[in-house]
Amino acid sequence: MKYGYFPGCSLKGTGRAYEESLLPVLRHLGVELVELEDWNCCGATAYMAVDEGKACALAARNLALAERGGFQQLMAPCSACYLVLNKTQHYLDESPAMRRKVEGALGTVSLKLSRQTPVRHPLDVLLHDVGVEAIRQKVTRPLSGLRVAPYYGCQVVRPYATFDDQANPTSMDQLLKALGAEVVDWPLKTKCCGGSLTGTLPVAGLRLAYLLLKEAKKRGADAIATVCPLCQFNLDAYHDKIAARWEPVRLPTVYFTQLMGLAFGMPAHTLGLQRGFVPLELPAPTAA
Amino acid sequence: MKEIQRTIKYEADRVPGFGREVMSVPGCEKLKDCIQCGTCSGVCPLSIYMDHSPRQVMALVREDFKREVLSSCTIWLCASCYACTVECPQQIRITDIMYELKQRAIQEGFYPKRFPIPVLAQEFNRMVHDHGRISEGRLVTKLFLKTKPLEAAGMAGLGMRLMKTGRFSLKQENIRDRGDLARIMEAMDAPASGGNGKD
Amino acid sequence: MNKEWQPRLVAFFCNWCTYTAADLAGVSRLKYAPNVRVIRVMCSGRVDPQFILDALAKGADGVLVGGCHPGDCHYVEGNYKMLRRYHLLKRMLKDMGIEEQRVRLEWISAAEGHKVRQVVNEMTEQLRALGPLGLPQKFEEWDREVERLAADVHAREAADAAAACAGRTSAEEVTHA
Amino acid sequence: MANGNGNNRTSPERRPRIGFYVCHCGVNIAGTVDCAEVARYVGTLPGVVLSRDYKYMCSDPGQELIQKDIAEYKLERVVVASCSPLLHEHTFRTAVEKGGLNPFFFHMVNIREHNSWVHTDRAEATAKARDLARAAIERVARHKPLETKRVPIKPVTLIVGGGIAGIHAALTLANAGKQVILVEREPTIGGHMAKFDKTFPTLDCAACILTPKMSAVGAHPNIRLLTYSEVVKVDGFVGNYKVTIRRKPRYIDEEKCVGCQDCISACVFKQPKFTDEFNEGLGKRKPVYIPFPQATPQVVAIDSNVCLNFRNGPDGSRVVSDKCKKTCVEACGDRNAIDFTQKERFEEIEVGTIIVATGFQAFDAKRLPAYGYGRYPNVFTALEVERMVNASGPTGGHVVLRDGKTEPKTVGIIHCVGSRDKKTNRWCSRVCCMYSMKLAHLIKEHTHAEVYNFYIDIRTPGKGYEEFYNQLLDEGVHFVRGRVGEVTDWAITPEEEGKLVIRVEDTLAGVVRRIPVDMVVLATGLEPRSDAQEVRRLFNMSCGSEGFFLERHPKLAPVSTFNDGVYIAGACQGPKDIPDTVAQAGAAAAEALSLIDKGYVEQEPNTAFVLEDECSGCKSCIPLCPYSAIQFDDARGKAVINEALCKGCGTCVGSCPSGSIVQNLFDDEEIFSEIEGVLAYE
Repeated sequence: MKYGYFPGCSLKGTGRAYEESLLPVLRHLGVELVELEDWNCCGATAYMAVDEGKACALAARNLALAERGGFQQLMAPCSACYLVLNKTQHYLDESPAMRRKVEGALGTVSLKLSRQTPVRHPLDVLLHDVGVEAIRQKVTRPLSGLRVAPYYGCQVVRPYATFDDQANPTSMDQLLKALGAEVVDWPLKTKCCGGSLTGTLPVAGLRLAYLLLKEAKKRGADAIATVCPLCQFNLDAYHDKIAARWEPVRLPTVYFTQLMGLAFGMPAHTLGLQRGFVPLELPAPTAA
Repeated sequence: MKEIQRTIKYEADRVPGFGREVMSVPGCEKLKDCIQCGTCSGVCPLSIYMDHSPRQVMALVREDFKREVLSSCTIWLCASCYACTVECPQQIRITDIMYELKQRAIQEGFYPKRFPIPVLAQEFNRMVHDHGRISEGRLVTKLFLKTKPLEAAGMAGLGMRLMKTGRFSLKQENIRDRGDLARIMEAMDAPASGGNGKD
Repeated sequence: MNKEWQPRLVAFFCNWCTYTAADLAGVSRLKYAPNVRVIRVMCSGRVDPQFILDALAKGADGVLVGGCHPGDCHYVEGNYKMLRRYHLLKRMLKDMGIEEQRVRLEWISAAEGHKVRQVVNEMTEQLRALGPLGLPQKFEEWDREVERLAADVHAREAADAAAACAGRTSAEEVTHA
Repeated sequence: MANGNGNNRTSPERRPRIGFYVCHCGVNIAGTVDCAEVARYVGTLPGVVLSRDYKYMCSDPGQELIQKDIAEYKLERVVVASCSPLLHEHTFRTAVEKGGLNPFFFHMVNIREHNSWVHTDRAEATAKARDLARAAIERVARHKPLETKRVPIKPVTLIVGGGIAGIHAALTLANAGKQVILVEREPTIGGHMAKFDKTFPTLDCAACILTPKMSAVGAHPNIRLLTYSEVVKVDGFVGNYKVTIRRKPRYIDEEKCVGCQDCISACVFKQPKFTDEFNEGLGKRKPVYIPFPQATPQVVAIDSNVCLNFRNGPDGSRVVSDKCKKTCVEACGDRNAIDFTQKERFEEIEVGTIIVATGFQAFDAKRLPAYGYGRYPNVFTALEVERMVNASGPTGGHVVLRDGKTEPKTVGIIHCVGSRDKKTNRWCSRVCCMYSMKLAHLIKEHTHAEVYNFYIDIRTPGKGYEEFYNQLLDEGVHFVRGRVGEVTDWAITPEEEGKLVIRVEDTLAGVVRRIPVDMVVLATGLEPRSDAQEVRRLFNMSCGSEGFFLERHPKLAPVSTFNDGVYIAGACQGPKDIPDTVAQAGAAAAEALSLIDKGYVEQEPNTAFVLEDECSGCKSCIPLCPYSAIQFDDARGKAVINEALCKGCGTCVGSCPSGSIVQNLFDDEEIFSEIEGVLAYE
């Protein structure tokens, strides 16, 4: 299994731990990732707000690079990148005028968009290409006793539910169960983490992060598992501010790939776990 | 008691054609079908802070109250979670309409000067435009220096801790073919024969 | 008329589904291209391939056949019979060098007024892009050509006959000489 | 130009004298088509001796004009260009006949539905009208005299579906002395209405008004009631339908069972433990059961899926195992009504008319996960609550939470669940506003709870409906205008703990609210039954895009279908309340009655016949005929069409390799001339 890999800016910055855990875990499962050469920022939510044409062209360049690189599929682990790349394809399909313009612009640097390169999220690939069973077989250190609240956030399921149920996604639940963890059912799986508002408008943004953490804690979770660097950041980095404004709700938020790595027996520091502000504590292995 | 304000709208407060213009943008057409049920506001995680609920924004756009809409904080509070778009019974792409309104507000300078969200959007784009990638540390630092120089100090603690965990750097990331990217963007700026891409 | 050329579309609609759908399109005031001329039959199964060929031969640029959806035929399965014929006819038209888009079979139920509009508009545009089929003109041309050929052959035969006659005389003369 | 008769194949010896009329239809046609120009043009065509335009051809003076002209101008053929022949062909044929001509010396041109209403350019529409008229002139010149056939109508009506619509239609017909066969899928008639407690807006008890009608059906000498049965096949045409009915085994001899229910108490299952469909799963029943006390017929049924006397057969079906002690049989004693040997049976009946009244199904609330049905126990559907408020329901008339005992203190009723939503069903279900208010009233009456209604718009267009809304406002029921965003058990504030929280924009107050409640009621919409498409095919009807059965005309033929002799009534045609359903059922019965009392139907003489001299005896037409109307005469080596069986589709005509089959009204000559006519223009 070979995929083009579009890390996105966050996985090289605040979300480094995601990449640090994703790469070894996928390698361990026999999935080969080849980083897209000279990829650029997807545009995220900010670019759409200024100029949708340029936002499209920006994302389309990456799709064209994937095509030039001969990749049949592109993996985008960051939810924002995943959505933007998918959305761009939808947008170009729906608006022939925009497609003409974008193709023309790409043409000026000899890039072309002649086919659809499916953009996949790691959850999708792990569940549907690798399979839960294959993952279960790699588990050497089951996460028994760890109660995890799976948190999907917005953009992997909205507005395009391509690989999971929009209202009640379960792909991560299945993975976590395969790792031996206990899955906490909660109604906030797909609620918003505050996005970039945590930085720009903390009153509004941080409140959402606070409520998520509070509810997960209330439902007895030991940790929140996330699939998006921005969600991880918002739930991990602002504990001081949240405590100052509301109340302390300390709870570790980790990437699901970090949990996979741990269950596969990989050392915590190779999975970027030392980068989180709230450290994850695994329950002592029960004598069995 | 709060200060009283005139709330009546006169015909002169409208900018006739504004609604039609927005609704002619691809993806925004279905706004015409809005039945004002309020589902969008009901599912919006940020609606509780908005001066006009998303539903009201839809009504204001349709009735051409341009000034009211573009100066509303609602469009900037939208975090693009797409809950409204997914739940709307009329399948109106509310998130995309919010993007369209953000664009217009920026073009027409309709937001408060030090309001951080549009500044973030612009800084973000400038960085992508110049370097091809976002260096989150630099972006955030810039943003704070521009909008809330006083609070920037308050964020320093977070910055330090991020730096300690290796997640914060002021180093600028660059892509190799910056020239290519610039050329693509330039081509997008050029008025195409097929209109502005919004037809 | 020096007006721009307009494609001519002849349609055979079954009484129960597609003709009714076209009525519905009317009642709903849906607007579509005025290029279509509808001929009503009781069932699409009545449409003889000869009707289609005849329409093309008489100057239609395209022919549309509308019937009930599979399983919905008022007469149980007349539409299937038409479908079978349609496939055979398609093959034949291809051999004749007539573009595939010129003949089309569509299932349009009584509730699908909008589909009448969509199909007629689509087909009109396709025919416009293809340009005139112009079979009557071609027939005329072929007729003229055949006539010319015939005249030619006739002239040559006459000449040959004359020559033969002359030859025979000379030959006779030789033998007699 | 006009005379496209260069090809002599179809040219008749002598052109008959043709009269042409083009109708203005007020401005409906004349607004887009230059009628005077069409009349002028047609007047120049060969054979046309008279060409007129007239304001309203279908009016009495218009028809009289035709009659007068036939005499005065010695017309032999008539063409009218006006609306769709499906609307007025019969009118004009009658006029032509009254004028002394064979009614089939007439042809109609559709320049309204197919022209003036769908085009905007006057010149193009006029040109099209000219072409269509020219084709009709060409065609009518070749028309032959024909005679309509009269087919007697069997004076028996099949009614499919035993809800209030079917019941009312059956009684109307039976009381008029006509024979009715009423087929119902379930073990009892009554339908949805039997499940309701009260009916809006009068709040009279559903059972009190329905059950007398049910018993009347059961006892009526003119009604044959076939419950636990389904129509599986329909053959034939108006007046003479052959219908096959599948009678599912209920393992009870309906003649012998007296409805004493001794078998139910004697069943080896001491406690009821199987899902009770009639109570929306809120209650339990035994394998032998009667759906509800007033069920009609008063006969029990045995559910072979759960009865211990059955086991799974090799093909998955249930077969008798004889493993049970059969205490039921013992209890039945010498009445001997229980019969485990019953098998599925098929019965063929012959009827002249059919009324389809198969009703609706409630929207499945699980399709909207945001409202939490199936996830949060205290989210209920309206039908569940309907059963709860009913005194003979599973909770004895108590509105309680899923725990079976706690009364709710606050209740939120969410309107438009699965209605007015393009993601599910886009239509308004028409009854939910009213039944939600009825439930609000009943819940308040039973529990004194605070009741909130969450609505998009309140729709009360009915007699006494708006007054009922006002009554509810007086009673202090809350009305919040806003479509609910979500129902969640996620508590943010202390008062939300342990409750279900409804998040909604109160669009009139202009604020987003979170309202904690104990119970949520989902006012699920009405949708077509999941097998509506199969039923539609069975009866050769059409469905609208939403899946409800399509009426022939929304205003003027609301209970007729495109299949003559088949009528529709009730919610299978579209969402409607009880008064409208009953009115429609009456209308459908009246339509059937008028056909039966007329005694016959006239059949379009569009049958096919074989030209014996030209038939080569290839037999390729024989398997094509769906009605087996074509036989092969071995002696003469020719195909022969039985005219009585032919339905006039023309499939054999279109397929005959030697062109030796002719269809009346649609013969090759006529159609070729029409083709030539529409194309013969410069």
